[in-house]
Order: sequence, then structure tokens, then C-alpha cells
Amino acid sequence: MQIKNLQKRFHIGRSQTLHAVDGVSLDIAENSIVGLVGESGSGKSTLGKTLVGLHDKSGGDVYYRGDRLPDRYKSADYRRYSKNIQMIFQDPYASLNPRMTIEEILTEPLRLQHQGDSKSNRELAASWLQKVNLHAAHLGRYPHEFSGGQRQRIGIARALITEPDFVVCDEPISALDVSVQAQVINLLGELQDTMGLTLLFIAHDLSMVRYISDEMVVMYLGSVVEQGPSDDVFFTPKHPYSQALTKANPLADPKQEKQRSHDLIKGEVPSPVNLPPGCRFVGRCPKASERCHSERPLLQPVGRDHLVACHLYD
Amino acid sequence: MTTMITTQHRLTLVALAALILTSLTLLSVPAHAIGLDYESRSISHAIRQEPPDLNTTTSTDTTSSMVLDHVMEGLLAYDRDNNLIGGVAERWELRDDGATFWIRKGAKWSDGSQITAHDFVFAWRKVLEPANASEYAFILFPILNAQAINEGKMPSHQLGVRAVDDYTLEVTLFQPCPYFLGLTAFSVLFPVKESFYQSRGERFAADAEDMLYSGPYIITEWVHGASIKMEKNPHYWRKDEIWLERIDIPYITEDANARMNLYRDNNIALADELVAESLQGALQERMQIKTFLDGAVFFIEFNFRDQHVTRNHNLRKAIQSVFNTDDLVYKVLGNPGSYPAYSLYPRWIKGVNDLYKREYPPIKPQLNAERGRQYLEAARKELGVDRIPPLTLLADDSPNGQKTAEYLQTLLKQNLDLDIRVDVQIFKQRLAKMTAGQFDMVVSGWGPDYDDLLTYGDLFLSHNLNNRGRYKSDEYDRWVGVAQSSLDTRERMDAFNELQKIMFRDVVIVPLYERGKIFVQHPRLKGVVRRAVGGDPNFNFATIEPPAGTAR
Amino acid sequence: MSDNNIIEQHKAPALDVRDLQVEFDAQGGVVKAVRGVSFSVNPGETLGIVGESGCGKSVTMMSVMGLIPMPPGRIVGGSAKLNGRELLGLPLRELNNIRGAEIGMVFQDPMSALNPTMRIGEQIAETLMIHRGIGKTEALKRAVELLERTKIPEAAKRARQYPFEFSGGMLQRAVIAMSLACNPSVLIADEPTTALDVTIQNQVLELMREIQREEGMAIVLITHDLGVVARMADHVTVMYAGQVVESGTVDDIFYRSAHPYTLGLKEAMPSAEMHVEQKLTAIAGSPPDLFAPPAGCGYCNRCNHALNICDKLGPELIAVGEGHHSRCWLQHAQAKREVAELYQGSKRAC
Amino acid sequence: MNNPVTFSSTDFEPLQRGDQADVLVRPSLSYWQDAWRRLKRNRRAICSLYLIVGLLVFSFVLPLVADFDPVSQDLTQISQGPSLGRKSLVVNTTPWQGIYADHAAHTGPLSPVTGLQLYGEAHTESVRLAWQPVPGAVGYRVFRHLLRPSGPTDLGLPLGETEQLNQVFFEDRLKLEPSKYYYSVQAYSAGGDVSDYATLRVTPRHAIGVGSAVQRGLISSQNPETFVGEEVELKRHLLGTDYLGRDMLARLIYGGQTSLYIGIVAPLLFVIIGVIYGGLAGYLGGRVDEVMMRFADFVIALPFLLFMILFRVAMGIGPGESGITPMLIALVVLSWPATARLVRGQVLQLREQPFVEAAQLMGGSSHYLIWRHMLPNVMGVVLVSLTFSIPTAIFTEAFLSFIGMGVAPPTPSWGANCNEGVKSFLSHPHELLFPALLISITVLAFNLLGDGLRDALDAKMKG
Amino acid sequence: MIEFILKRLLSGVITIWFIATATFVGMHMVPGDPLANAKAMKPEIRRNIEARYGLDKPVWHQYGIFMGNMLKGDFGISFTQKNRHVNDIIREHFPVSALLGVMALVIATAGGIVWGALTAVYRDRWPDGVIMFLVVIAVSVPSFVFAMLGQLGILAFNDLVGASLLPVAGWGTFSHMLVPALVLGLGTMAYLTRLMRSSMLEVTSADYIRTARAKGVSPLRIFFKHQLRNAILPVITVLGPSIAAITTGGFVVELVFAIPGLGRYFVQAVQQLDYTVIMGTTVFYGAFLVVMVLVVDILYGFIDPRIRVAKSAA
Repeated sequence: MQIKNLQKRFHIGRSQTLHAVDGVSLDIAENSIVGLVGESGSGKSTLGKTLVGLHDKSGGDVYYRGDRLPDRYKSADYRRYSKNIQMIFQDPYASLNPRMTIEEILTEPLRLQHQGDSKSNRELAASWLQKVNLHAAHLGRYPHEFSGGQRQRIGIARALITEPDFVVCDEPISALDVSVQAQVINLLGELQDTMGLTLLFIAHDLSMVRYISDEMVVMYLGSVVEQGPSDDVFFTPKHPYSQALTKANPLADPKQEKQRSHDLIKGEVPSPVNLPPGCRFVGRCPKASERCHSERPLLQPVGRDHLVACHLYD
Repeated sequence: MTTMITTQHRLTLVALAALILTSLTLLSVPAHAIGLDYESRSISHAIRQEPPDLNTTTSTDTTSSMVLDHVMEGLLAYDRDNNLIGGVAERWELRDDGATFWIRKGAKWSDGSQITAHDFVFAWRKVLEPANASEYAFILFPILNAQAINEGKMPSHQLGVRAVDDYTLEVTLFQPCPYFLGLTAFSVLFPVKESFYQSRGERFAADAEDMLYSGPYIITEWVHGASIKMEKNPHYWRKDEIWLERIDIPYITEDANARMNLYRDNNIALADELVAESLQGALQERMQIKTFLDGAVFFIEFNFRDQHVTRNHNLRKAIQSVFNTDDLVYKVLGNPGSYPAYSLYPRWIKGVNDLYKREYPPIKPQLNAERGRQYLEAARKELGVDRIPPLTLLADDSPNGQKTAEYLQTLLKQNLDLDIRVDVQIFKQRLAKMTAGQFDMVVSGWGPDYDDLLTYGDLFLSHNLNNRGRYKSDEYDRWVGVAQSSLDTRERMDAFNELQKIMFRDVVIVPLYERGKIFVQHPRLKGVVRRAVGGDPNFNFATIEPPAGTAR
Repeated sequence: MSDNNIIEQHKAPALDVRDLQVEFDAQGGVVKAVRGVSFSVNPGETLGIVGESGCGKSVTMMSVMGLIPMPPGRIVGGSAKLNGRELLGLPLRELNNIRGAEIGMVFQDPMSALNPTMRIGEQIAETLMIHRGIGKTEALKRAVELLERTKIPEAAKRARQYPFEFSGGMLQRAVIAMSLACNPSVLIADEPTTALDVTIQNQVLELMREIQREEGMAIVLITHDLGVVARMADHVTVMYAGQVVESGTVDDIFYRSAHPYTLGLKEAMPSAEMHVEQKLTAIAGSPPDLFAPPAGCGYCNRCNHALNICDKLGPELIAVGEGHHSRCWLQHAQAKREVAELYQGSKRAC
Repeated sequence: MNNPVTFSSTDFEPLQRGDQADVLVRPSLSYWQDAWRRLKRNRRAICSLYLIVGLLVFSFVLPLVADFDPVSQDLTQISQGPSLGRKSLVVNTTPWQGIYADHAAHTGPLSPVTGLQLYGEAHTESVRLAWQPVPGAVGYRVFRHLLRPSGPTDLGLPLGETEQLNQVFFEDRLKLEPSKYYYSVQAYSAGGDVSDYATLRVTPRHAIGVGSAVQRGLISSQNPETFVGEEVELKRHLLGTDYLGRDMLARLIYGGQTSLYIGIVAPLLFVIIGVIYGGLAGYLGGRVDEVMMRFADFVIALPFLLFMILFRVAMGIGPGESGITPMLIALVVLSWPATARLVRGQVLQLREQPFVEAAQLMGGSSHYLIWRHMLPNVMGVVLVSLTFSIPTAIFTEAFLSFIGMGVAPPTPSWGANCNEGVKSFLSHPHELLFPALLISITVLAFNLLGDGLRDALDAKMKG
Repeated sequence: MIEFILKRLLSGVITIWFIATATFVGMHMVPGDPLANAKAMKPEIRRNIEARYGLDKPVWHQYGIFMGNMLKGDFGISFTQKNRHVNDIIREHFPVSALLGVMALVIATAGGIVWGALTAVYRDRWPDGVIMFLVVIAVSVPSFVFAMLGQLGILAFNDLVGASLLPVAGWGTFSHMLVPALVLGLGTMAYLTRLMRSSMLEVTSADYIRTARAKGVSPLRIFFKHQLRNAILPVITVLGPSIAAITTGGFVVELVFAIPGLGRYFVQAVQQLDYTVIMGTTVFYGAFLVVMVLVVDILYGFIDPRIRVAKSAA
């Protein structure tokens, strides 16, 4: 998957434009897990949805295995690409149609892809239920009978039943309790391994992203501020924003926590409407200079595969 | 929980306080209309609807008439026994070719000016002017050139009416009109003062102050749709004979039950046009119930146009043979005061010396279902059909109209196996459908326009527009001609009898009932005049008896 | 009052909850939401209450504050003493004198915790007007000061705005300002940062710490985030299925935890060294339905170390160290002897 | 630990457990099953449901199993209250020739009426009175009262005057009921003087004419005259009769057909239209949505009752038509926007729901998304709104019929029944009471059911 | 805010145009003859009258005239009240309906809020049961039955106090309005009570109420200062349509109580096919409804700051 200068703008009101994703370029290697982090409003979810075609693209190109994806999807496009590109949603409660049984939910992708007959589909669905540690006998049940973690596992099964190779995971664990997050993460890791999946893992939990992903991408206000191998970005963040994020990321270790400095970055994420001309982070950056106000920094390498968009590293 | 209990108590208190406050406001409100008051010589009355039009030159309806008869007076007027007496005219003379009226010196408008012959000339010309669009213009057609003027073929000053001087009015008739004097008491022929009319323009008679009064009362307040107040006219020439100082109409309601309730609560002195259903309570309260025939006669009219099977005489005969008027009137409608009708002429119409019905009794049809079926058989043969196609019975949505239609539907089905399609329409649509001839039978009615049998008798004249069934008979037309032009009473009454016989023989109509108004009236209110023609009721001669124990 | 007494008072916990039991009437039965919870917090200290959703941690604090709806809620037993004064069963009038004045409270979702139709300033001033008996103008002035204190820029202008005009972080500051208006001795913060982004969470937490340092109040911090606890708390109480399963100092809990659930929680989170190839230790299953609490230990069916007795009989809190208690049969003298090795073996160093 | 419990040796053995996979123990329920289960627990809603089913049976099934005739008129039983059956005397209804006496001229005050007596047996077909002539009288007035007259102004209902000078009899046939009457007769002179009145107390028996009896099949048509004087059992009218002697029960049953038909079909139609329109607008979104919704706003802005009346009149009713269709059309034409708005709002919300996005992602066409994912999820709300629309529609029908703009007589509907009954409310309350009660019960039932449904479906939506 | 009002006014004008056209079309679909009368008219006389009302012109021409006159605010002359302008009729009779409607609405709103609040406070206890039972009765009984019962009630009341304190019918004083307004407002009151109850219950469990309690606000103050205002908000939104429904729905009450309102006139006008009055009245009521909804929206904005600020920003 190759993303080139992807843009997504929303028009709100008559004269205002919201730049949700503003010129993101990213190569996602096959068989890798790319973690996408950022606070709310950073455009990470929008990016994910735009990649799979749920949002129309306002600009830029996305190539999937060299094939340029259409800007605006028609249902035939979905049918063509969804075989390969899938998505796991954040809210396990809202992502399953409450009126459908698990069987209907799981076989829906197959039916829409015109794959198999109902019997084979049913068997496939049952086998997938077992793969996600649920009883095959639960095929006839309805989503509301399951707990959040169980539902999320069903959501995963649905996304993967057509055996796609690229899956966008849109905050799949943030709505779950700590004790069940691990269940989902383990499952994802396992499946990625066995199926050779490529995952774009969107989350705001830095530790979890670092844990699961090979590469980590940090977004702020619609653009990528830093990207690189997960451990590099996590342990040696270069961009002031990434640094702030990692510092703010609470660690379940009182000693470390109490030793750490808690330098605060000021303010809050501004609205992506009326963006400043220079660096997006300039308003909150402790190290902002004159230049940051006027000139927008570009991504540049600071290490092996480690890119950062900051004038500090020019 | 403690927290809530406090809230609840306070809230309950607030609610209670609001309730008490409301009740107090309610009780401190002053009382309202009183049915009648001897001391101030005033009464209250309720009418059914807002008077639609108090402009005498265009007014057509009975409600407006009722008000106009109190505030206006024509050349002639009615006394308390419904006899014609002098009104604005002191003397008069009716001839074959015309009439002369001598106007009373001292008959004044409510502004104090003398009523003159010119006021009549102006009014009558106005009625006939096409632009005035008066529906009742035809009433004046016996006057020379009236019709031509109304049709716009002649200027209005050529009307056969002339003010010889202020006090003499000369009328030229185009043919003898035995009932002309009666017409002059009718609101369309009331005077209008030209200068006043011009000063008001379009707003003439739109409000109390836009009217000039010639009658016993003047309108002092007219709140549209809500109330009308009338007070004695100080300029009325006979004001000493008028006892009541004030007539209040504080209620305008179509609802008979509401009127009854208003009467029960002593808010009005007379509750008119009650329905039978409210009488039980009235009887329990020992109210004195009165009835009065208002001159309206109801009947089933047939369609004589081509293509309508009702043209067939035997079919109509068959219906006549099975129709039980008594059952309809006594059992179905059950309105006391209404009578089964056997003729188009009401029972109170005077003949030569006595009541008409005693001198020329109508023929009562013999009820005979067997005969009816024989007629029907004959009709089927004549029409060449196996089965009479469904007949459309048109009726309006008034309670009586509906009941009659529904009753008739079942009756004809049961007795003659005739299929009837009832077509109930609002009044105006019924009329439109009648005019367009979209019916086989229609439940219809007729009220008198003027005080002469001719108003009933000429109804089925072949060119009468109200003859909506298009009945056509030379014989009928001939007899109407006699009744129209003869000045000999006996000859006219004989002619009307011939018409009565033809109507029965040809089954032009099946008479249903004569409508009676039921009313209750305060026992101390006397001298209320009820009229079939013109405004009703009339309080011009009404008096109030002092309450028991009061010295006069 | 003797010196002794003063010392007693000083040592006494600001908030002391003993054996609190709360039930809710549900359709067809009773939900035992809180089943004998005890904890205390000293002035100037922070107590972290940890547990996953539905474990009864919020209900506990709500009950202490008299905020659970009754009915269907019901406090069955226990006591809650604020500076030695019993709160449970206090008449509403007296309770209202304490709420907002001696105990402040901060809630999870600042957006819904503020009246949408009242200005921020008014809402803060309301507390002052009630408890300090000052006039509206004065109260509004103080409200602006409080907003300034919680580092809200342009406080005077902000005080005139409505909640929807604030961002989440700002709102939470406003709520904190409100709860601090009367300098309470105890601040209860119920998941104060769950709805916020990490950088904002950082700011809010820091603000709370700062104010605690200045005012010396006790903070009860309810959260499910072990990281936040690690950062903020001096003492920690871990709750599970309506009971305290472990309590102790923050170090006891994080480094010497003596309950499989606490351990499980920690192990479910990736450590700094771990990578996706190493599987996380997930806790299987889900918490028991408190509609019919199990006869034995509530954690039994999810516990990897469960014993036969766990299924039959619920354990008591067992002291495992000074001020460190665990509600686990594994800590029972008999069990220690027999399965200690097994248990120790699986234990991962933190 | 001071634990009084003694432990067995195995207590501290590790617990052995089997399969660790998540098992659901609760029985499986679909959304609708679950909603139904909740609804069943709502006793009021279930009672309402039974009531509605009962009303439907009453109106639509009852006429199939038994013969109810809403049309046939029983003029011997007009406006009768509910009863289990009446006995009636078979009488001859041949016209009475009457009693005539010579008219005697006389001047001066009139002497009182004397000799007032009943002629033949008094029964509800006719009461025949005769009296002695009063010299100088030109006619007589006959009154009927329910109470004994207390004076000349309290003689009761004026029945009429005699027609001929020499007539000294009167036959009363005006809505006679088998109860006590006081007849009074008063003579009057040409000058308008009136005499003292004579009063007679009469209690007519319930009677039926031979002809009607034969027609109704109460007596054999062979030699019917032989039955005169015998008592027959009249047709039973459980809920009484109306102003034309039609069976109230039958009228209510058939009236229910009209009212329930309009009340249920109209909402059904406009809800369907609203769902399609709103669903389309919401799904298409953008400009189309804007235009479509603006049009809906226009229709909403029409003053409902005024236009209802106008449309209903405008569409007209031809001869023999019931007027149900025009009313139905008018209702549908004016009522769909509310549902359209509701559904649009829901669809707009649903469109953003992840499960819809998921289906979209899998290649579901718009058609598929709307039908498979959105509408089933809107159905709950739509069902609730449908349930609440029904009372409104029933009221509208009743209201229009009440002001005479509803169904055309003789088509019965509860509203029309009320309209008929309201006129005689004070004398025959049952004619208003029963239809009004049925309307109220129906509306009540649908309202309670709607409440119940909303609770049942809402709870599910939150859960 | 001004822009918002102007926008709404413009769409209001379009709406009124739509209503006017719909009325015109509806009116001309009505079969029957507005000029028909019990007594047949000679064709000449009829022509005179047709000319007066412009009925002799083709329909589109009539439409043009109607629209032109409407722009001038002139609805023409009544067919049945020949010397009265429809404008006069509306001017004279609408205030009556409006007064009655306002009174009914005041009763309905006050009652609805008080009863609704009471039921919420006494939730699931007997006052709640009693009030909700009455509410259900009130929505289940047709208005005409209530109107009749109201009138009988007045009679009974007057009999009871032995004086004619309340008028049976008619119009003029406050006492004339009381019972009709009560009857008219009953249905709306019931509706508002239900609305208020659910709104109150929703607000009662709202977080900010908990906050208020947590800061020691007394129950009474919570009730008035926090609960009521927020609970009333959704009630207010339905007031606009309610005003219209009440003022246009008053026919029955106006008929039964002999009140000279516009509603009664309208029914009469339809029965008498009084074209000008029908068109004038519907257009007027349509405009009234549009204005009322706008007024309530603006009012709502003043009460709900969220809307107010959002609008002025837009």
C-alpha cells in the first residue's frame, strides 16, 4: 500500500473547510504492522477510512499493489477491493448490526462477494468463530448477547473472513477494558502472523501501538509529524510532539512514573479548521522558532527509516 | 428519600396555591347576559349565525331578515297578527297596472331626516342594477322594465317607479300583481337613503355605523360573529307603541343544545329552533314548549330530464305508493311541530274564507306496497329493463336530509327492491348537483319568498329556474298563468287546487313534511311574532310581564 | 481539647470507609454492587481505586457522597466517616452542608457533568453562594479567580461562557475549579481523565497534584488506568466484583502484588520490552454478574491459579505485609505452603 | 485469620477446569424476540394488545361469523337503550276514521274540555284520544307531558291542533314510548281564547304493526290478522338502536370497520411512503435531501385540519360512495412528512454507524444497505410512530365525521356514529356513549401499546 | 442571528406561496358552486355576481389575480357575507381564536409542566399513577366529547353554586374563555405532560444533576435551577406546532361554546364554499404557523444557549 500526498477535506458551513487529512504520504510494506497514533482530531481515523474508501479522497493517490484506488468508491469498487482491503472498527457495539445474527454478520462479506453457497459459508463462519475463541454454536445468536471483547472478536472475524491482506484497525481496543484488550491484541497478532496480513493499526495508546507494530506513524492535525520503526519512535522520539506524547503516556510503574519529568505541552489540539501556515504544532511547541510559524516542515530522515517533520532537524 | 419529599411538598403547595388563585379569579368574574329584564325593558336572544348581509338591496337570508325587520321598515309592515298595515306609507292603492303609496310625514330615518319617496326609488333601482348583483332582484320583476334593467338591457332610471314628490311614490306594474303589497313589506324593497349610501360606498351596511335605520330599533353595537345590540330608535314614528327598549343578541350559535343550555341558564329569553332530543329535559323542567310552522315544505323531487328513469310515471307512482310519510315524520324525524305533508302548500295558508286545506283538501296517497310493485312492474316493461338501475338519491348533510335519505333507501329496498345510491353533499354542492341535474331523486325543500300561495304554486312552472327536475307540463303552466294574473281570489284558489292535483297525479313531488320550529320562550315574554315570510322571530311588539309580586 | 486529641485528629484519615455494602433493586432481584468495601485516605495523600467497568468503584464513592438514587439503590451497611463524622444516614440538609464544601467531586465526562444551560461562572459561583453564603457578584468574582487558578486563560471571559463553548480539557479544569471552590478536605475524582487525550490528561493530572500540594487535601482517584494510578497514587485499592481484592501502598501493588487479578491486569499490558511475538497474558472471560454473586471468589472462574476452595468459599482479606492486604486463598497459610511455588513461578518481575 | 471453617486437604488443590472458550448461557433471543419479551412483561401494553385484537375481531371477524345488519331499520324500536329483548303487542295500524261531532257556535268564554278518554288500547303505534265538543271552539290543541301538568303553561309537548272544526279526536303517533304520558286537550275559539284543559294519564304498551311484524318475520304472513292482540318477541338489540331503529351493535361493528380501516390503513400507507421518502432523502443526502426535505416541510406547514377538510371536500364523494377513500387519500397526502422526517433523521444517523460502513466496505449496494441494514434498524422507531399515528388517524376520522366532513351516510363509522349520537346525547346517551367509548378504548389501547413498544424497543436500543 | 432570521423568513415566504397555491388548487378541485343558493338565480343575475368575484375569468387568470392581491395583503370579499372583506373577517375573528388558543396553550403548558414535573418527582408512586392515568384518558377521549362534557359541567357547576357563574356559551369576558380554553388545551396538556415527564426523568439522571447534588445544592434549587430549565427545553420545541394546532383545531370548541373564532368560520366557509374566506383563512393560518414556528425557534435560542451561540456564529 502506497499513499501519496493524500488529502481529505470536509466542507462545513459555506466558507469553512476542515482539513482532516492534509498531505499524508506513507508506504506500508507487505506483511507489516504499521501503528498510527495521535490524539483525537489528528485525522488518524479519517485517514483509515479514506484508505478503505469510506471517505472520498479530496486529493492525492493511493496505490494498492501498484493499482491506483479510485477517489470515489462505487459499490462495485468496494466489492472489488474489499476482498483485499478490510477494516476493523472501533466501537464493538455499533459495528455489528443488532438485527442480524452472528451467522448473518459473518457470512455477509461472502454473500456480497458472491462466494460459496450458504452451507459452506456457514461452515466457514463457524470455523472463524472458533478461530476467535468463540463457540461455533453461537452462530445463531445476536450481537447484544456478547460482551464488548467478544463482539470485537466477531468484528475481526468478519473483517478477515474474506482473507484480505490489508486491514485497517481503527482503534480496535480503545473501547475495551484493560483485561480484555489483551485478548483482542493477542488474536490480532496471531492472525497477522498466520495469515500474513498487513495491518494499519490506529490507536491512541502508545504502549500498545509500540507493542504490536513494526512501524509507528505519529499524526498531528492531519499530517504525519514523525514515522519510523516503532521502538525508535517510542523510545527516541524526535519531534517535540512525539516527545510530548511519549512523556504523557502513563506507565504502569510508579517508580518510573515518579522519576519522569512531566513537562507539559501547552494548550490543546486546535480545530483543524483555519490551519496555521507553518508547522501545525507551532502553537503548542515549546521549541517553536520564527521559522516554524511561516514555513511548513517536511518529513526528512533522522535515522534509518526514521523520518520527522521538524525544523529542529534541518 | 428525604431529598425528594421536600421537593414534593413544596411543589404540591405551589400547585395548590395556583388552583386556589384560579378559583378565586373565576369566582370574582361578574355575571353575564340575562334572559330578560323587566326594569330595563330588555331581552337577550341567540341567533344561529352571524347575519351575512344587512344591505337590504342584496340581502337574501332569513337571519339578516330577522335583524332587518327590527331595524328597518318598508312601505307596508306587519302587525302583531301578521296582517299588513301601513309602515312608511300612510295610504296606498293597488291597481291592475300599478300602485301608489303616500308616505307618512313624520316617518324618519334614524338621523332624524324624513324618509321620502326618492329613498324607495333609489333603493329599488339599486336592487336591479346588474353591478349590485342582488339575488333577489327577481322579486321586483312585476314592476315595469325591472327585468330588462337587471339584465343590463336598460338603464335603471327607466324603472317603472317614480317619486311624484317627496311623499308620493308611483309604481307601474308590467302585469297585474295581486301580492305586490305584501312585497313592499319585504326587506329587498326597503328604502335606502341615497346620500348615506354614497357616503359609505363599499362599506354600506358592513357595520352598525354604516347603516341608517328606518325601523323601530337601531343597531348600537355589532361585534361580528359574536353579538349584536339593538336599542329603540328615537326617531321611529311609532316609537310609543314599541315597549322593549333593548334587544341583545349576545350569542350566535348553530348548536341547538347550546341554545337550550343558554336558555336553561337564563341567558336568553327565547331559545329557537331546538331539536327534539333536547325536549325531554325541557319537559322534566316543565318548560313551556312551543312550536311554529315556518312555511318550509320538504319533498322529494324527481328528475324529468332525458336518460333519467325517474321520467317514467309508473316508477314515480310506485314510489309514491309505498312512501309512508307518517312513519318518516312521526317515527324517524320525530320532531314535534313538524307535520306530515300531503301537498306543497303549508297547512296555515289561507284559502278564500278559511284555511286552504279545509277548502281544498289535498289527496292523501293510499299506502299499498302491492300496488307499488304493480306500478314498478309496469315501469320495467315501459323502460324495457329487467331491473331498474340504481337510483341516485341526492340529499344534503343536514340531519333531516340525511335521515330522510337513509330511511328512504331502506324503505325502497325493502318494499320495491329498488337500489338507491345515497349521495349526501354539503348544501351548496347539493344545489349545484340539482342544477346540473345529477340526481334521480332529491330531498329538497321550499320556503316562501312572499306572502302569497304563488310562491309555492309556480315552483314547477316549466321555465322556473327552481324547477331543477325540469318537470314540464303545459297544463301546469297554464294554471300558473291563471294564478299569476287573476285578481279574483276564488279563481286563483281554484287554479292552485288544480296545480295541487297535477302535482299529485303526475307525482312531480312526494311531499315529506312541513317544518316546524320548536322553541321555548320565557313565560313572562309576550307578544313575540312568528313569521313564515321574512324575518323570524320578531320582537317589535314584544312586552315583558312584571315578575310575580311586582306592582305595575 | 488536649494535645493528644489534636494529634489524634491529625493522624486520623480524612475519609474512612468501613465495610460499605450497597445493593440495587433490579427487576426480579437484587444486585449487590458493593459488597463490604473498606478503605481510608489521609490528608495530603492520594488513594487510587482501580478496577474495570462494573466493579463497583464508582458506586462506592457515589454511596459515600449520598448520590446513588434511592430507590433503587440502598446502602445496606457500613460506615463512611469524613474527618471522623459519619456521612451515611446523615439528613440531606446536613449532607448538603458537607457536599461541595468538605468533599469535592470531579466526574468522568466533563461535557455532561456541567449544566448546559448555565454559564460556567454561575455554576462555580453556585457552590460558593451555597456554602459560603456570599452574594452573587462576590461569588462570580471568586469563580473567576478559581478559573484562573486552574489555569484557564481569559478566565473572566470564560466565566461568562457556556459549557459547550469549552473544550474537554477546559471543562475538566472548570469542574475541578468548582469542586475546589470551598477548599474541601477530600477530593473525589471519578475517572477524571478517561475522556481526555493523553497530553490533556497530563495537564489535568498535574493540576490536581499541584493543588493537592498547596491545599493538602486527600484525593480519592478512581480509574481503570494503571498508569494514572502509578503516577498519582500513594495508596491503591484494587476492586473486583464489588469487593476490595487488594490494597496497599502503590509499591505494594505494583511490585509486590499479592492477588492474581492485580497481576493479570498488569500482565495484560505490554511492558516496554515486549513485542508482538511475545503474547500478552490475557485474562479470559468476564467478571461475574453481581445479580447473583458467586458463592466463592468472584475472580475464580478467570483465575489461572484457582484452587478448589476458591469455587466454594470467598476469601477474606489477608494481610500480606504491613498495610498490604489481599483477598485471595493463595495467601492463606495453608495454600502458601502448597502452591506457593507454582504461584511464584508464574509471577513476573515488574 | 480467625476463620472458623476447617479446610479439607483437597481445598487447596488447583481447580481443574475444562474448555476455556467463552460460553453463553443465556437463551438466545433476537431483537424482536427480546422486544416481545419485554413487551410481554408490560401488563398494560399486553392488555392493550389483546384489546386491539379484540377490537379487530369485533369489527372484522364478528360480521363473518354472525349476521349483523347495520342497515335494516326497525321503526318500532327507534333509539332504544340496550336491552336483552322486548315483547311487543301486535296491533292493527289501519287509519282511524276518528270521531266527529257537530260544531256548535257559541260566544262568550269557552267551557272546559270534558270527557277526554282513550279510544281503544294505548300502544306505541298510536294513542287515540277523543273528547266532548266544546261549544264555540274552532279547534283543539293536544299536548303530551311526561309529568302531571301543573297549569295551563305546563301542558308539555304541543302535539298539534285538530284540523277540522267538527273534529273531537286526536291520534298521537309521535315517537311513543312505553312509558307514562299525560295528555291534555285545550279548546280555542276564533278570537284566540282558550279553555281550561283536561288531562288524561296514559301508559301505552309497546306495540308493533301487523305489517311490520310480518315484514320482520315475527309472525307468519298467513292470516297475519289473527295475531293481532298477541305478544311477540321483538328482535334483540344488545346495545340498543339508533335514530332509525338500526342495531347499534351492528352499526358499531361496521363503524369499527371504517374507523379501524382508516385508522390503520392510512397510517400504514403514509408510514410506508414516509419511510421510502425519508429513507431515500437521508441516504441520498446532499442537494437531493435538501430539496426533498424542503418539500416535506412545505407539506408539514399546511394547516393540517384545514387542509384535511379542504382536501376531503375537494375530492368529493359520488353517489353511493362511502367517502372512505377521499379521507384516506387526504390523510395520507398530508401526514407522510412526519414519518419521512423521522426516518431521514434515523437514516442519517445510521449511515454513520460502523456496521453500515462495514457493509458498504464489503460492497453492499445502496439498495442493499438501505434494505438490509438501515430499514430493519429504523423499523422499531417506525413501528412506535405507526402505533402512535393510529390514534391520531382515528381521531381525525372521528373529528371529520363529527363535523360532517367525514364518511358519507349511511356508511357507519365511529365518528359518524358520534355525530349522530351527539344530537340526542341528553335523551338517548347510549347513541353517543358507545361509539365514543369505542374510540376512546381504541385510542387508549394504541397509546398504551405505543408506550409499551417504545419502552420495549428503546431499552433494547440502549442495551 | 439576523441572517438566520432572514433565511427563515425567506423560506417562510416560499412556504406561504406553496400553501396559497395548494389552497387555490384544492379550492378549484372542490366540486359544487359557491354561488348556488336555495333560490335559483337567473343567468343574468348570476353573471353579475360572477363578475363581482372575478369567477368569469379563466382559472390561471384568477390565480394571477389571487396571487397579486395576496401580495397586497388583500384576500377579497366573502361570498356569503357580501359586504365584508376577508381581511376584516380574519381581523375580527382571528384574535378570538388566538386569545382562546393562547389561553389554552398557557393552561396546557403550565399544566403540562407542573403535572409532568410532579409525575417525575413522584415517579412510580400514586400521584404519578393518577396523573398519568388522567393523561391517558385525556388523550383518548375525542375533543367533542370533552367539549360537551365541559358544557354540561358548567351547567352542573352553576346549578351547584346556585348562580350562573360560568357562562354556558358565548364570548366576551374571561369567564367565557375558561372552560373552552381548558377543553381546548386538555389534549395538548396531556401531550406536554408526557413529554415533560420523560424529559424530567431524562434530566434527573443527567450527570450535571449529579454534579449539582455533589456540590451540595439543595433539592429545591436543583429542581428549579437545574432540572426545570433543561427539562423544559424539549417541551418548548413542540410549542410552535402546538400553537398552530390549538388555534386551528378549535373548531369544535368554537362550535359548541358559540365562540366567534376563525375556526368556526372556516368550517362554515367550507360548507358554504366561500372561496375567498377559505383561501384567506388557510393562507393566513399557514403564515401564522410559519411565523409561530420561527418565533418558537428564536425563543428556544434565547433559552438554550447552545442554539443561540451556534446561530449567531453561523
